[in-house]
Amino acid sequence: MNTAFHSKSLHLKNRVLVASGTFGYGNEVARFTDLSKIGGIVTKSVSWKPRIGNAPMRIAETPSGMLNSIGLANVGIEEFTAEKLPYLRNVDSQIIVNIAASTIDEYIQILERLEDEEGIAAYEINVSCPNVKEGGLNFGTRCEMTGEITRELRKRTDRFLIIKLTPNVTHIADFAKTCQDEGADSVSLINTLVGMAVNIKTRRPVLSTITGGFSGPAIKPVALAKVYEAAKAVKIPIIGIGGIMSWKDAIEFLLVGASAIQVGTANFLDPDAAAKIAEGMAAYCEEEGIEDIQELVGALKVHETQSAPGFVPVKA
Amino acid sequence: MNTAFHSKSLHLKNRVLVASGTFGYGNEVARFTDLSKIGGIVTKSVSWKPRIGNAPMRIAETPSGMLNSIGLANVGIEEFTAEKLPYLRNVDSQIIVNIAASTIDEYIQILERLEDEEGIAAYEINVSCPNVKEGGLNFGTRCEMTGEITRELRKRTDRFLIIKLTPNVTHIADFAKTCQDEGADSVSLINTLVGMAVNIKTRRPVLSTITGGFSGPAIKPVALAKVYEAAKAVKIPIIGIGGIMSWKDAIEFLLVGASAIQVGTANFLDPDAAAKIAEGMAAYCEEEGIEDIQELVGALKVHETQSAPGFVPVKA
Amino acid sequence: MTVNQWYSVRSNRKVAEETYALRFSAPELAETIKPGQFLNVRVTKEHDPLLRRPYSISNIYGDECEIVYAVEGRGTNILSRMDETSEIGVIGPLGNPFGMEKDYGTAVIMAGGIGVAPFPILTTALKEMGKNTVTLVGARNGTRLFTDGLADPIVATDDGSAGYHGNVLDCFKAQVDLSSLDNPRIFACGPTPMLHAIQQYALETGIQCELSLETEMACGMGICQGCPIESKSAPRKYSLVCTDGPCFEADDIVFHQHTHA
Amino acid sequence: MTVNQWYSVRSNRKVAEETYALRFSAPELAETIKPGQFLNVRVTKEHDPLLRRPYSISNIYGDECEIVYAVEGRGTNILSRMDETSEIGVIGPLGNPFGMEKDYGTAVIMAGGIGVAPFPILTTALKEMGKNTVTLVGARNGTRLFTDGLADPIVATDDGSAGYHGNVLDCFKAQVDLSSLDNPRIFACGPTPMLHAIQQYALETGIQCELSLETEMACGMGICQGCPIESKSAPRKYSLVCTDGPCFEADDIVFHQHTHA
Ligand SMILES: Cc1cc2nc3c(=O)[nH]c(=O)nc-3n(C[C@H](O)[C@H](O)[C@H](O)COP(=O)(O)OP(=O)(O)OC[C@H]3O[C@@H](n4cnc5c(N)ncnc54)[C@H](O)[C@@H]3O)c2cc1C
Ligand SMILES: Cc1cc2nc3c(=O)[nH]c(=O)nc-3n(C[C@H](O)[C@H](O)[C@H](O)COP(=O)(O)OP(=O)(O)OC[C@H]3O[C@@H](n4cnc5c(N)ncnc54)[C@H](O)[C@@H]3O)c2cc1C
Ligand SMILES: Cc1cc2nc3c(=O)[nH]c(=O)nc-3n(C[C@H](O)[C@H](O)[C@H](O)COP(=O)(O)O)c2cc1C
Ligand SMILES: Cc1cc2nc3c(=O)[nH]c(=O)nc-3n(C[C@H](O)[C@H](O)[C@H](O)COP(=O)(O)O)c2cc1C
Ligand code: FES
Ligand code: FES
Repeated sequence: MNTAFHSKSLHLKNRVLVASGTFGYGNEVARFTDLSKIGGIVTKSVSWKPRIGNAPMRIAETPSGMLNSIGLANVGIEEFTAEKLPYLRNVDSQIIVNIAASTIDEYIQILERLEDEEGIAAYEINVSCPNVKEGGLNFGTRCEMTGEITRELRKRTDRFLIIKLTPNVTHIADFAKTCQDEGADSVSLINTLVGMAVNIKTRRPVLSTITGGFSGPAIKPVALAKVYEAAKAVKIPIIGIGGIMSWKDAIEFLLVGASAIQVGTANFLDPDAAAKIAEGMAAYCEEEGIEDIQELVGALKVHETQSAPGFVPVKA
Repeated sequence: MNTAFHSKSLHLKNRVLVASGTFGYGNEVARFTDLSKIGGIVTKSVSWKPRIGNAPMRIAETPSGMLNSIGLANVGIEEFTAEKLPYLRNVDSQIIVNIAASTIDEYIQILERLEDEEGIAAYEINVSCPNVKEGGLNFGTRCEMTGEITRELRKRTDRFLIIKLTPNVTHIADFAKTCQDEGADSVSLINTLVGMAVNIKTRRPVLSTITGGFSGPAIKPVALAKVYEAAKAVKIPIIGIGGIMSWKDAIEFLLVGASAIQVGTANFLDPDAAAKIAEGMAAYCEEEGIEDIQELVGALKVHETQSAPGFVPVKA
Repeated sequence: MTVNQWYSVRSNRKVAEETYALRFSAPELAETIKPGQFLNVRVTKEHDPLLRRPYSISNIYGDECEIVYAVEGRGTNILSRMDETSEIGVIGPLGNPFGMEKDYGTAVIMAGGIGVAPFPILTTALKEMGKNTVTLVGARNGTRLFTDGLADPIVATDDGSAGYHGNVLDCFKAQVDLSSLDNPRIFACGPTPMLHAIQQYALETGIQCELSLETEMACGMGICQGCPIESKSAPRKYSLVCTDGPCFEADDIVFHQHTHA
Repeated sequence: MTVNQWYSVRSNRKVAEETYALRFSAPELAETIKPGQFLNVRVTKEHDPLLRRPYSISNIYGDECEIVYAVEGRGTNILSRMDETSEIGVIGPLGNPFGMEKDYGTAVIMAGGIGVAPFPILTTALKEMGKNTVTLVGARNGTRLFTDGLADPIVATDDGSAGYHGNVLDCFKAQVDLSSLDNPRIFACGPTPMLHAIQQYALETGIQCELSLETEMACGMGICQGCPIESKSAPRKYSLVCTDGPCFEADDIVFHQHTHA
């Protein structure tokens, strides 16, 4: 029984990755889990310079979910390559470096710097960042800008290039399509939704940044709908993310069209979650007599009586 | 202590309404709650012709939320005016009729028919409907179309006109602004998010329509962020909706800028929820020595150290 | 009287494999609820699992109401861990009772699996009315059988580990002499495929038949429109299981293969 | 040894107003966990409330670990309803222990409210090390006081209903002769405004001082970056309370008025 993922230069032993920003650089949780059981580790977004991140409070709990405003706190590219990458290279899993930047030039600069480094299996590009040149407008909410980032980075690397899409757009399929057209090898989705929490005692927003990134099981229905929408629009493999807590959730994402999945918030509840999910998926395939887990990808059966309204909210 | 809402022709005894499609036509739950304690009752969307609604399954439970694909099942305008409106007129609460249609002409037709009827305090226009002329594209995801509906309906009524916005757009503030510019008296938000659920045993979508409308406490963080974004963009009163389960949730919506709120999914768990929320809000005002609940509207304190990133997801 | 409140659990015993009987004290409910009606139950005060779960009223013991449930998913798992320190939120009575007052001679009760739940209270009511009853109970196997409160149940199991080897309907056909029954009326509850088969049998033989249906429900009181069932008497194709049912005349219902999931 | 698993609750007693002590049996944890370290606890297997809650290890009784908690919100409400049929999910030990090995003479323990939690186990450890201790415990009022496992606690209450009328620091200043203490080191835990005041006192007087901090935490193990505290020793402004703390030298921490909420 085969659970591996192969696409171009990317080879994962299974379909489970850990999501950027939810697993540190691997070393923090090595005592809680067997890293070699995870298909791939996506690193915390790395920026050119170190970033201290946002002021507290950075975390708010919501019904079945959480908000974060970490603010891309990270060690910066130099310390990342000098101190984090060496540890990660020795882990028996694939390393996917997630890149964040506030100008297209900065994306390019980081990627080119990483091209010199060994042991990187893929890049994941976080486009949910404010574009300083456009007055803070989020790169990822504008198709042209997402396309431009993809095009510029594609020119500069032969490594596996994943664009991580934000769900905070009207038609995510358009973004997935644009990434495919501009040469991305894959798209991953969803990044966090925009959410907010209020403390009625202090009458202040809970988070220092007012709004924050919404993740966890609460958002799974949105993530499934977005992955389904994107999967119908593109041929490149999709990596599904959003609220995955169990192997069952992971199988749901495969069925709607994801070729692999990422585990995010679940790591906070159980640092062994990703390993358990990979095991659970394998056990499920064994039980169901599935020889290659690829059979499940996009295998959702849509009944004759079921229409396919795509992105149109089904209100009529 | 005053909890009433007054804006132009709309006068509500308190800030709590029940959301369209979650309270039937009032009569179904009269044995469970005192309807006179609710500021206003928004009716199930009414269309020109009766609609049988979607095939089963229409409901799926998700973490702290639910999906529905009711499909605007309703009795149609004739039966509504003949059989539902008379009951509602005798209820000691304000009646807001929610209108759904698949062409602009149909919106107009329904509104004009309702103009002949007494006892309607306001219209709420559900724009989260597929536009048949545009091949099923959702009216509410296109600013021009939302604006056109508003303009056409505004011309034809002096009654209080509320446009109910869908959250499935990149910048909801643009939509709120457009509605204000075209003469809407208020915007209500949010309608349901697009969500999906999968049954891994049958490998089918749970809902007959594949995707459905996502509601309940899970979506509250998104709803708060959208109301906050819209409130910064417009001066007309905003009606906040999404995941409100308790009076505390209601106060949160007031603080971020809603002048009134609607209770939706909570009615399914407790048909007395709206009445309890109205009571709880009043008790809170008493305790806090708030003389007019209007003081709370938009009273969110944003600390000096807190930036206001608006619609930009705070990822940096 | 209609209730919408939290009750302390009085007892919660395992009565068969994966099957529990839970009681709570609610005089106002015990007095008014009728066989075939149901309660919509909240199993937590948190937001997950969010929705209430519907359970038939199974029996009344003085002031106490009993529901009988099979452990299926998250809600019933939580219920099964409850003890006297736990509370459940109850709305009811909901739905329409069985048509006990209809014109018939013998009541034929057909229960499949946890479909047995509504029949103890119906059995008591029928006895009080002086009706004859024939009762058939089916289960996957003997360890899952629960027959308390039923009158002389004829038992069938899918694996033959107890009683007749086969399903309830086949058991009925094999073991009951239809012609000996005086103007029978079937009262059936169980999995949808079983109800579908019983419906077809009733239509073929012309026996009166009433089915107690299950669907997903969000509200249980007619305000969400989430529980449609195709019905011939419905003005617009669908009836609502919660308020038009859950008990329907068999000839009114239209089953589709794909709704059996 | 590091644990990440579910444990049955052994006991859960109310020890003061809105205050409970909960024990579970975990030999592997009882052996290794040190005073000042904490556990990250899941109170439900459902998705709401979602996040774990951090609790200091309060005491060890043979194989059993005890946490002491105040009922604050949803998580601690659920905890307070637990009995022997309940389970809690535990990750630990997390964070760094108190600096018991530092160079000092007398340990001055200052606990405010539920900040008393980590001190019974610290008291035992200090006793084993042969250290002198002075212990001050503050609470809103007498009914909320919990002093089990502490050595000769001096008590202060905000309303004067028991012991000194005022806060812990004022009580210390009023009732303890600082000059009589041999090279003291303060170990403080409690609400942030109290820790802020103690920090200022320590900086003014030059007394060694260690603060056990609380912040919101999503993971408790350094992977979410959700628990920053401004710290002078941090290379980039913020330290993480979960992995760099929760115990910090007082002079390392920068408090801001607005982080007191
Ligand atoms: C009128 C009526 C009476 C019922 N009476 C009983 C009874 O007496 N005893 C009993 O054990 N069961 C009864 N059921 C079915 C019972 O409601 C479900 O088995 C139970 O809710 C499963 O919940 P769960 O959380 O364990 O499973 P989950 O699968 O986790 O449930 C998730 C959701 O699906 C719904 N659901 C799942 N299965 C069903 C189903 N078969 N029918 C309806 N909704 C479902 C739940 O309400 C919930 O919203 C009845 C159903 C109806 C409609
Ligand atoms: C290292 C550490 C040790 C602690 N030790 C103890 C202890 O021994 N006994 C005890 O009673 N409390 C302790 N706390 C505080 C305790 O974690 C919170 O009081 C508790 O989680 C409140 O949860 P709740 O669900 O009841 O409240 P809610 O307000 O519903 O909590 C919601 C969220 O806020 C977080 N939260 C709320 N208040 C705090 C707070 N003051 N500090 C940190 N997180 C908070 C929770 O973790 C949760 O994520 C400690 C906190 C930390 C950081
Ligand atoms: C605390 C936290 C920090 C995150 N940081 C990043 C990040 O640095 N870069 C990024 O691309 N995504 C980041 N994310 C988003 C996650 O990778 C993931 O897309 C999202 O959380 C949805 O998945 P989940 O519901 O499984 O958590 C972060 C999420 C959380 C909760
Ligand atoms: C079962 C169901 C049916 C609904 N039907 C309608 C409808 O007919 N018209 C409409 O404008 N909104 C409809 N809504 C959306 C609600 O009015 C509300 O905007 C949404 O549910 C979010 O609020 P909540 O989280 O409090 O439920 C429906 C929602 C649900 C759950
Ligand atoms: S369950 Fe809501 S209408 Fe029937
Ligand atoms: S709580 Fe996650 S890093 Fe500290």
